[in-house]
Amino acid sequence: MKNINEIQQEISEEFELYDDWMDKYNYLIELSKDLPVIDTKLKVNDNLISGCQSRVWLHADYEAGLIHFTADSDSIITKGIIALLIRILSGRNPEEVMNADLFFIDRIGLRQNLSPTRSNGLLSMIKQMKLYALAYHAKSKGS
Amino acid sequence: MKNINEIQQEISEEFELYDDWMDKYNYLIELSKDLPVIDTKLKVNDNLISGCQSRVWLHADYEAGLIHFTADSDSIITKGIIALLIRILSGRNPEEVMNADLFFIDRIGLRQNLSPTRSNGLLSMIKQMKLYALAYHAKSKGS
Amino acid sequence: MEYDVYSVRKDFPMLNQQIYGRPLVYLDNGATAQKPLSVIECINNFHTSKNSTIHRGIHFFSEQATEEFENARKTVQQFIHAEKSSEVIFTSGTTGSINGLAWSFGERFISPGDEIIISEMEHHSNIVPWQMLCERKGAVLKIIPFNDDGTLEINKLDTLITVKTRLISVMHISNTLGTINPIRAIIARAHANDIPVVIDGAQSVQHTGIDVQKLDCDFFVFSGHKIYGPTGIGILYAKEKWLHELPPFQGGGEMVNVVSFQKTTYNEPPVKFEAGTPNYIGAIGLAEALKYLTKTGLSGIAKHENALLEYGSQKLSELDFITLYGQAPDKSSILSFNLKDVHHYDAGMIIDKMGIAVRTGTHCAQPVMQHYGISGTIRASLGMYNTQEEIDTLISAVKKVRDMFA
Amino acid sequence: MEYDVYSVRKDFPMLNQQIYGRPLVYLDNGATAQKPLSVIECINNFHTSKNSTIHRGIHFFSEQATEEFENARKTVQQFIHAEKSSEVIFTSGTTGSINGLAWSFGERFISPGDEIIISEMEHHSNIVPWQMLCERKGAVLKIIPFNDDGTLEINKLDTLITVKTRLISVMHISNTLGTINPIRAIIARAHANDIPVVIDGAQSVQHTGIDVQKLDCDFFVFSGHKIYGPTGIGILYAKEKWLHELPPFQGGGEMVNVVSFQKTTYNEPPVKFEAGTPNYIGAIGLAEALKYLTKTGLSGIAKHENALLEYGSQKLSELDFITLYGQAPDKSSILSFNLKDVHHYDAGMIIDKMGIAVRTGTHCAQPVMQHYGISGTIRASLGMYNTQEEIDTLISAVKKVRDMFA
Ligand SMILES: Cc1ncc(COP(=O)(O)O)c(C=O)c1O
Ligand SMILES: Cc1ncc(COP(=O)(O)O)c(C=O)c1O
Repeated sequence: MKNINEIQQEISEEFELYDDWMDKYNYLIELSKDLPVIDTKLKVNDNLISGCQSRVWLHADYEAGLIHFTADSDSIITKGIIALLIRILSGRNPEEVMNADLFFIDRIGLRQNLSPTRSNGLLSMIKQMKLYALAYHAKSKGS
Repeated sequence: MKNINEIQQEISEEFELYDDWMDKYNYLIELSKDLPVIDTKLKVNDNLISGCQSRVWLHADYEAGLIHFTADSDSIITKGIIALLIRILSGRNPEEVMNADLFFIDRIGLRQNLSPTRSNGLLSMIKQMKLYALAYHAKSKGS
Repeated sequence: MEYDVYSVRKDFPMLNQQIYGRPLVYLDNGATAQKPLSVIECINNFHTSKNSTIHRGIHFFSEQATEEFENARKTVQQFIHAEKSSEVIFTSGTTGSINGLAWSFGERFISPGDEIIISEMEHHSNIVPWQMLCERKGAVLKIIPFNDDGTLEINKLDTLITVKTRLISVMHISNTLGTINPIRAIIARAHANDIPVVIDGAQSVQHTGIDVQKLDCDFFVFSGHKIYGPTGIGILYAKEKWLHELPPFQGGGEMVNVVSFQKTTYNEPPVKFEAGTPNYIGAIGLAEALKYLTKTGLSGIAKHENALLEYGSQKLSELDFITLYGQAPDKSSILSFNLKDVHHYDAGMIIDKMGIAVRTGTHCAQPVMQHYGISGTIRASLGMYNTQEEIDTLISAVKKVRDMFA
Repeated sequence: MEYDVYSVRKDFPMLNQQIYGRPLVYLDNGATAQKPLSVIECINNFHTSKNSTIHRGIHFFSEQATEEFENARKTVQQFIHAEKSSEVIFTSGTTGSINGLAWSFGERFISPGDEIIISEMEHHSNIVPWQMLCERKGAVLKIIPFNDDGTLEINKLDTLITVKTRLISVMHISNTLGTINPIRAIIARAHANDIPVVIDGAQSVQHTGIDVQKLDCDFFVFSGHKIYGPTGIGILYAKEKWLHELPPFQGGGEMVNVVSFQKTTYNEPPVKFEAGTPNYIGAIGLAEALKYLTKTGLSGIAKHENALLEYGSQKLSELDFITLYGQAPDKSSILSFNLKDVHHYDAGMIIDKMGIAVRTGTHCAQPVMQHYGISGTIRASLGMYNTQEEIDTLISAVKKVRDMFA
């Protein structure tokens, strides 16, 4: 399995194929279809991430030292973005997630070209993922 | 005795002698010395006119159908202005005071060159004088 | 004279922008309006050659500024046809006006068990201040519901009004549905029961002539920035009788007469309600905006905007994948809609990339969204400078969205 | 680098005015400051090519404006050395900040019999809101007196503080006396008793570097327009822990999270405290002013102003017909005085005619006037662009007044 930075590199290259923004969005729409979707019974308020313009549910499972994320959103573009995050961060151990430097955001232009409002939502998502990692990290240390 | 408009005309001509503002102020200072000063026991809060930057006390007497104004202020320039008003309006019957059109203010440039804040004070003074006239008018009608 | 939108557009430098390589289509006027050059220059000019604080100063520039500020008040008075300029209070905006009023009215007139009526379609700024008041005073907030077409269920008003009703506060024009509410009827019915009425004119004063005396409303509020004026300035109009009854909502600055630690007395209205240094440059800029509107002609503007609204509604309704919210017979300047099976946010992202500024989401009117069971809409809100071509651009963008997400 | 006041003056177009045929001498900075060109142009530029409301919008200009607004918050944070930008709340001005805080703090923490301490030298904006609160809640306002030289009787503080003291609110620098109050000592003593402290920095933040973390004050407030920025904007800094404890002071706009008629929940701070459309252009203009000050160099400005103050005090004290109010050893930027036997208003009228802008009257600090048994003073308040020659002009004007009224 590639490491976090290798996957970010890979994603950056994929986006470089598109110079038109419409195409980047179309690609995000494509990606949204691959999102490992959250179990419907987990689409509850407790799993909602606040600070996003669309609703985003995020769930984490911890198994054999690795975190697995599933998620959903009512916005397709948001789903596409989450799909990227999950591709990068899911199936990693807590330390990796906690320490991940997510440079792909700047590389693919998400920060400037998806909105700061959206980025804020994005930051909320990342923050939530790292919080899960922190929690599982503490748990594994504790045990 | 000259009528209200004749006195206003006279005042306007006096002020025309001065083209320098300092001289106009000096003249107001001179005039302040002629102000028929209010009896000290009438310098009470009830006789204070609100809305002036300096304190202005105004008192009116009604005798033989004529209103006589006396006043004072802690500001000399204000006193000068009141002296002008009294010269115009004191010793008149209520109707004359009520109906007076005080064009001298514009003519001598009081409105532009004394301040609107000051003018506001000025307007408060005039309003108070007219209110006295109205009161005495009603009284004389009533009796 | 014919209303010439293309020459009007020349007065607004902001419209002359490119975005993502496309000409900006600004359809977010309900959120804030662009400023004509005369307003921009008035502010500029004030900053470079007139600036000084108002009131107590006796030096030249302070006096001049005071005079301009008080003239601005008169301009607002004339614009809304208030009887006296002292009925015009400068605030920080519609939200500031309503909060100040809610506080002040609440302190004086609201007791436990009293009732305040608002409508289901209000902007949060005309909901939350009353909720906060009701919570503080143990009063009850009652709601005039609306029909699915966006019209108020005005017949419910008679049963909502009780002997405990102390105030009714409703919006003139809805910022999400465009509905022009029957405020005259509401005011008449309220007054028949001796209940004062607040009109939230944030979305009306820029689209339709306002005569507060004819309306006979007790209070009327609006924002400068939505009527082509500056930010940080707004108006609270209050009928004179209220000005004496209501306590000030803020303390400080020139609003006092005598201050001592034993007893402080307040100045006369409107100054009583304008604590601290007012946004005098904002007030003067707002007056300049109102002059611009008057000069351009309110009726011409309204006619133009209504024609645009009709055109836009027509074009949108031809698209079978569109749901339009707000279909009241009396409507103004707002096109609120969704594409079937497309999240408004996804749509907004793409529409933006076509150079079009629309707003998406709840438009600070969550109860309206709850009414329709939706999480938001796409809202195109029209201003005096919008054109038919811009509506066409919006329509193609909407079609493009459909193609991408279908 | 040497501070060059003549080159600084070139940045302020307003100073380049004639009045009654004489060059303007602007000595009314305590009331409001003039704006540097960079601020004027920033506002102009925003109006012509960036204007859009902030928050929820997802279109290009709305996002850009949101980012500039949030960057403005960060600029303010850095300027006052706050720990977090969320501790910076945009308000309409100092008066708006104090009123909002008084309301909010009062709702949460003030009960009958509680005590609030202010000083005898406060501006009305730091008196009346607390009086209103005390009246509403049955609390008691207690006063730190000051000595005739303008210094606080700080030793009285220990007896004023009781177990019922809930808050102390004092000005950093007096707008009438120029006194720099020993706020560190006050804060230390207050905190030793677990009492929070509000600092009114309306007259300090433009003259001296502020580090709210070092000061350790709980709240710090100031106005944009007095620090070379726009009108209609001000700051309420609040230590983070208070932001969660205090209820919002206004409702509406983006300050909510969920609104329903049953229950409304509030957003996170600072947005929780910024109801309605904030004066975002004012905020951005204020940030530009702070950048200008930082670039010019706060310490150079302070040194220049202190030298001027010393020069002016010296010159005035040489005139035997002058009474100077405020002779504290620690003093800043204010020269408050009267001519023997001359009403300040008469003096002001003549000084104005010499092209000099000074303020006369009570300066919204009537208790200070009551202290000295006077009806007002003439106040020359210095700014970064004033010169020694301007002080000389003031001195000749004062002599002229003496000649006219002697
Ligand atoms: C010390 C002090 N506090 C408060 C204020 C009020 O500021 P603003 O009028 O900008 O709200 C002022 C300004 O006059 C002041 O000097
Ligand atoms: C109907 C209505 N009321 C109130 C407001 C609040 O106005 P502001 O944000 O300018 O205070 C708005 C604007 O969003 C509005 O549309």
